[in-house]
Amino acid sequence: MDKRITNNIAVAVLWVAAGITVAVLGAIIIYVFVNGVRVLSPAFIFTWPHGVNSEGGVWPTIVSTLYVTILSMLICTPVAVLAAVYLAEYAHQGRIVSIIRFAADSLASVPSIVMGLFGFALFVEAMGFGLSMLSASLALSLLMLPIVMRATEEAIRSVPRYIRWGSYGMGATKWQTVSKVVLPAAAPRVITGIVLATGRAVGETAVVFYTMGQAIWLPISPLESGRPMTVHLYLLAVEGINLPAAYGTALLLMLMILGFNLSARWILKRYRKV
Amino acid sequence: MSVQNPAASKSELTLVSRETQVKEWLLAALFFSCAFVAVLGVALIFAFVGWKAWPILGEVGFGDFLFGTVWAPSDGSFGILALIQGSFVVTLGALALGTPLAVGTAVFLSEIATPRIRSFVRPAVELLAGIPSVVYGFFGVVLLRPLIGELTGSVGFGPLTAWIVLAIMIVPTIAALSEDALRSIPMGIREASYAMGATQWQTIYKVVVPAAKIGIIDAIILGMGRAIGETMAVLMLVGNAPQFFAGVGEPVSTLTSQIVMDMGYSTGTHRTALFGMAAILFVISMALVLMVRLLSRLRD
Amino acid sequence: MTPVQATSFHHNLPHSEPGDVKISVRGLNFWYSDFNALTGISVEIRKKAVTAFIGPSGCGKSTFLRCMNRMNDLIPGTRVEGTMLLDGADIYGQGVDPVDLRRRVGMIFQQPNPFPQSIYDNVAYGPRLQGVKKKSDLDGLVEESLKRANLWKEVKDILGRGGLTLSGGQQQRLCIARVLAVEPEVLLMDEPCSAIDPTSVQKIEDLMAELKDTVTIVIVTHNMQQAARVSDYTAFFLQELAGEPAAMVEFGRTSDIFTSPTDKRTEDYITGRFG
Amino acid sequence: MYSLVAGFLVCVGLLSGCSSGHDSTTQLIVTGSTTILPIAEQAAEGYQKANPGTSVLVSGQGSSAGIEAVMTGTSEIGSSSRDLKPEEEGKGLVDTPIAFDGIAVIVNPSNPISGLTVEQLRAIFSGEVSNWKQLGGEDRDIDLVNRDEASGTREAFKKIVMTDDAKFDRSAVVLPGTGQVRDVVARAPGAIGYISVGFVAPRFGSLPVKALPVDGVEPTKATVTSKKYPIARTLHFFTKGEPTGLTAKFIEYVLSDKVQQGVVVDAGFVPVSDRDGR
Repeated sequence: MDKRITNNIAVAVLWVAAGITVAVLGAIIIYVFVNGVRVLSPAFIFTWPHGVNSEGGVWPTIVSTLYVTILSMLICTPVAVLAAVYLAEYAHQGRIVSIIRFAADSLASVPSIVMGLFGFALFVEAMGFGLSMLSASLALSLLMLPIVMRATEEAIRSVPRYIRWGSYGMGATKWQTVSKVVLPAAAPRVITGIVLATGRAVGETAVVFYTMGQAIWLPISPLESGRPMTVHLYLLAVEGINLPAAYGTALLLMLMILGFNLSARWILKRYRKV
Repeated sequence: MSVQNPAASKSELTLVSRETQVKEWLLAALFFSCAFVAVLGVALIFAFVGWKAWPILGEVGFGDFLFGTVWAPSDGSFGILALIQGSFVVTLGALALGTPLAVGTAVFLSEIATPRIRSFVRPAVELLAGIPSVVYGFFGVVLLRPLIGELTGSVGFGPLTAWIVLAIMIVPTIAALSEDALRSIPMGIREASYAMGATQWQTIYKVVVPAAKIGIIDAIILGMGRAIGETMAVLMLVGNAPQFFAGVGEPVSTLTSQIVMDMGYSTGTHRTALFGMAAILFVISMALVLMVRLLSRLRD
Repeated sequence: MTPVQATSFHHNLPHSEPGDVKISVRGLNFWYSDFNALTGISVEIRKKAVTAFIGPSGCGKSTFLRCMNRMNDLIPGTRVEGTMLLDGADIYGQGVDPVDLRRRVGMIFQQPNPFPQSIYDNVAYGPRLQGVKKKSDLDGLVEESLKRANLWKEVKDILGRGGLTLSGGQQQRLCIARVLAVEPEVLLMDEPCSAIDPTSVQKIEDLMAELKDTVTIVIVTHNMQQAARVSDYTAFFLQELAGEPAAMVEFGRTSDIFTSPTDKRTEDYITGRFG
Repeated sequence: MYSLVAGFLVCVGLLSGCSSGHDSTTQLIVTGSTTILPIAEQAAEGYQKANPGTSVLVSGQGSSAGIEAVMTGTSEIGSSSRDLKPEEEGKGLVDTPIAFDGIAVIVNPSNPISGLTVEQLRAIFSGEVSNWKQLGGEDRDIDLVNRDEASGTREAFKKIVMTDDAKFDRSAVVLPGTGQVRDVVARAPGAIGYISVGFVAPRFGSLPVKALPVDGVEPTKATVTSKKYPIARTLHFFTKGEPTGLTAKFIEYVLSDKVQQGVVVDAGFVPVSDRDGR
């Protein structure tokens, strides 16, 4: 066959592959959006579910999701950022560093059901935190740790060497240089990493299923149980008795994650302009 | 000058103070312990899941557990071979469906798309990688499952439905990572190929893709990790019958979905067995990470 | 294989008085891991003067400069032999705090490197590290340092703006102001003009002439005209073969080096035969 | 506001080292059956509204989990849609029946079959019969839809129908929710499943299903109440010992006419008062 014809066919196939990907994924979004937007209203967002079919709103599930997400972010961020500082600035390449990296990679790929059972065995049962925001946050922060760690390490490494020299060259200690120059300079990308990891925590189901429980409840103390949006959606979907609410919850979840993604992009873009 | 530099007038050099040494050492130790949390985390998962799963070796026995064909906890039968098979059937099918699409999309994005198209498609793909799996599962349950049920004249649960939904789920992951690998290939390699009269397609499949091969394989392995560990979407679609694969429309069960199905009421040996399944999943995911590491060593 | 000969001091270099010497180097060798980058360097840096290091690229002059405030400590695997005295005290002596040393021996780099912070915060960085907290003290230090760096007039109304919004030449002067704020005794400048436009180069050269009354300046430059214009003393570095250590070929008064070099290789370089 | 203070107190209490649990005078935990979940959640909502300052936390993890929770003391009330198993008896659990429920056998409306016997059901669900033709219907494979083992509905169905050591066919689809069983059967022409009588009504899904008479008896409120319908069960609240304090008050509330005739009836169950007061 003429090589030009082969080329045209192959390129066309690649167009089709990309087209299918975008179309299928677009279809899912549009399907959820069209079905979900009908039930989306302030009343749906801000009222409690009631009745045998979970009629009404999803307010406590939104609160539970935000609660557990913010708590896990607070637990995870300091540890992950300092760990990245160690890897990027303090560590000498060697066996220990490669063990840490392997552990971080492994942690990033632990199936969420395994993390759920682990959280159940350690935080809920052994440590006695019970099905609670705290147990769920601890398990989720382990899941977020490698993501934030990697984003922070890359951010730190992308700060030009000569900016560090500027600080060292006038008599700053390592920690002064890292804390006053390097981390502020890396901050936008670090924050982006945190926001993306947080988005992942919002969408997590299996982990929170076994660590937070599913009581419809507005959590106040970290030792209270609650029902996150993902678990609510799962229960609505398998019970199959109030599909409109399920669509609404799915749409809200997607909007939330879209929000996290867009704000991450916005932070990066804004920073690039400066 | 209103403020004098304390060191400015001294001719002797200042020695490192004990305080500074201790402070720097403590800081380094703090950072190291933070980094070590990752290792601790993995070790704890290993220890706790392993500790909860350990008795299965005594109560059921390694062989009967791993190679037993019947999963019927209420009858005291704890063989998970069918579940392992189910996990692999579901994962490999999803990979077979999703990989060509994902790699095609990645090649399109890095080699063919104009910057304008790319600037729109790439963020979309990344966004889709973040959609919660329970949403995909929900989508599968309400739309795809009835559709496939109608087409096959059956109930619509089974590997086929799970394959399609899982493939959709892993495409963004594989596509984004593969594109990164393709784009890291220097422009000069492509130009050299064009300069020798190669067409775009020849350049792609003879030069660019082989050069990015290991990166693409990494992406596929990570996609596989995601598929085999996927829980909620699979649970909602496979039908959860702990039997061996009997056809694309016949229900099967997987390690992940069976854990969720049984966890709520399991006690004793049954719960131990569920933790044993989690341990196996953990080992599989570690093995995949190890594979990626070995591959990257191969590349260097 | 001709190993570079040991440094030849210029015949008419005046005998130095101990009080005149700020930094004195004897028989310095430098290694990057196994690679011997510098060998047998001996030189005396005079107080309140500008000393220029010239030589082709890769000849180790920047490496040597970075030895003078132990910046090379930051690169793992580097090693120094020989003595380097600051006011008679061994910079590489046991237990010497390199951080404090760098306060006294400041450094300016080839690439202007303002921190991604405001102009004010850039200049106030050093004093803040040393514990100056009072706003009025900091204001005074910032103003004085910017004035010494001839930048005050240009930026006095935009102190809150990001340091990176300035032009390249202004950025370099901002970095100089930043270093001056900690009142270093010695200012090391590593090709400070190579990344900026010619009009800005003029300003920085003028600045050096003003600063040398209060600060000892050592400058690495590629540009021989610049060395001739700004410096009082000049040292010529050369690495004759790749893989061999570099050495200092000749050191003397700038006027002597440029008019009557004693070493053939210096003459070749100055007359443009290589490099 | 009260809950805020209560939450703060709980928090302080726990931080000061008292991690033994919650304050049982203001907080009550109900764990267990997903079948009872709608009743329990609704009742909790009403009770909290009527008694500000108290909280009733409800979660549905299956009847077995509920019974385990009340035995270990992590919950005050364990809700269960099955009776106690022999090994669970004699551990001090006190049973309060709160409603009755019939389990309807449902098929697709297009299925011409007009009724089944318990023996036929046993044959179908154990896989001995695999085509509707064998039961007098049209020539079509039977698609079995089963519930998960955590389900009290399955447990009750098993106890009543799968007697004589009959085992569920292991190739059946296993679904974790009532609604899904209903939806699947409503769409697949050859499917058969079982759900609570209360969920058969069309308002629980967009598509209709057909509930079959079993042994010639239609599953209705009347036949469940009169025990004529064979596949019926009792829904229970289990407590460790006689209920006291908040637990007793909540159970009393659940047994009140307001809940029995309101929530219980709305959820499609049969109030206990109907049978008692007959």
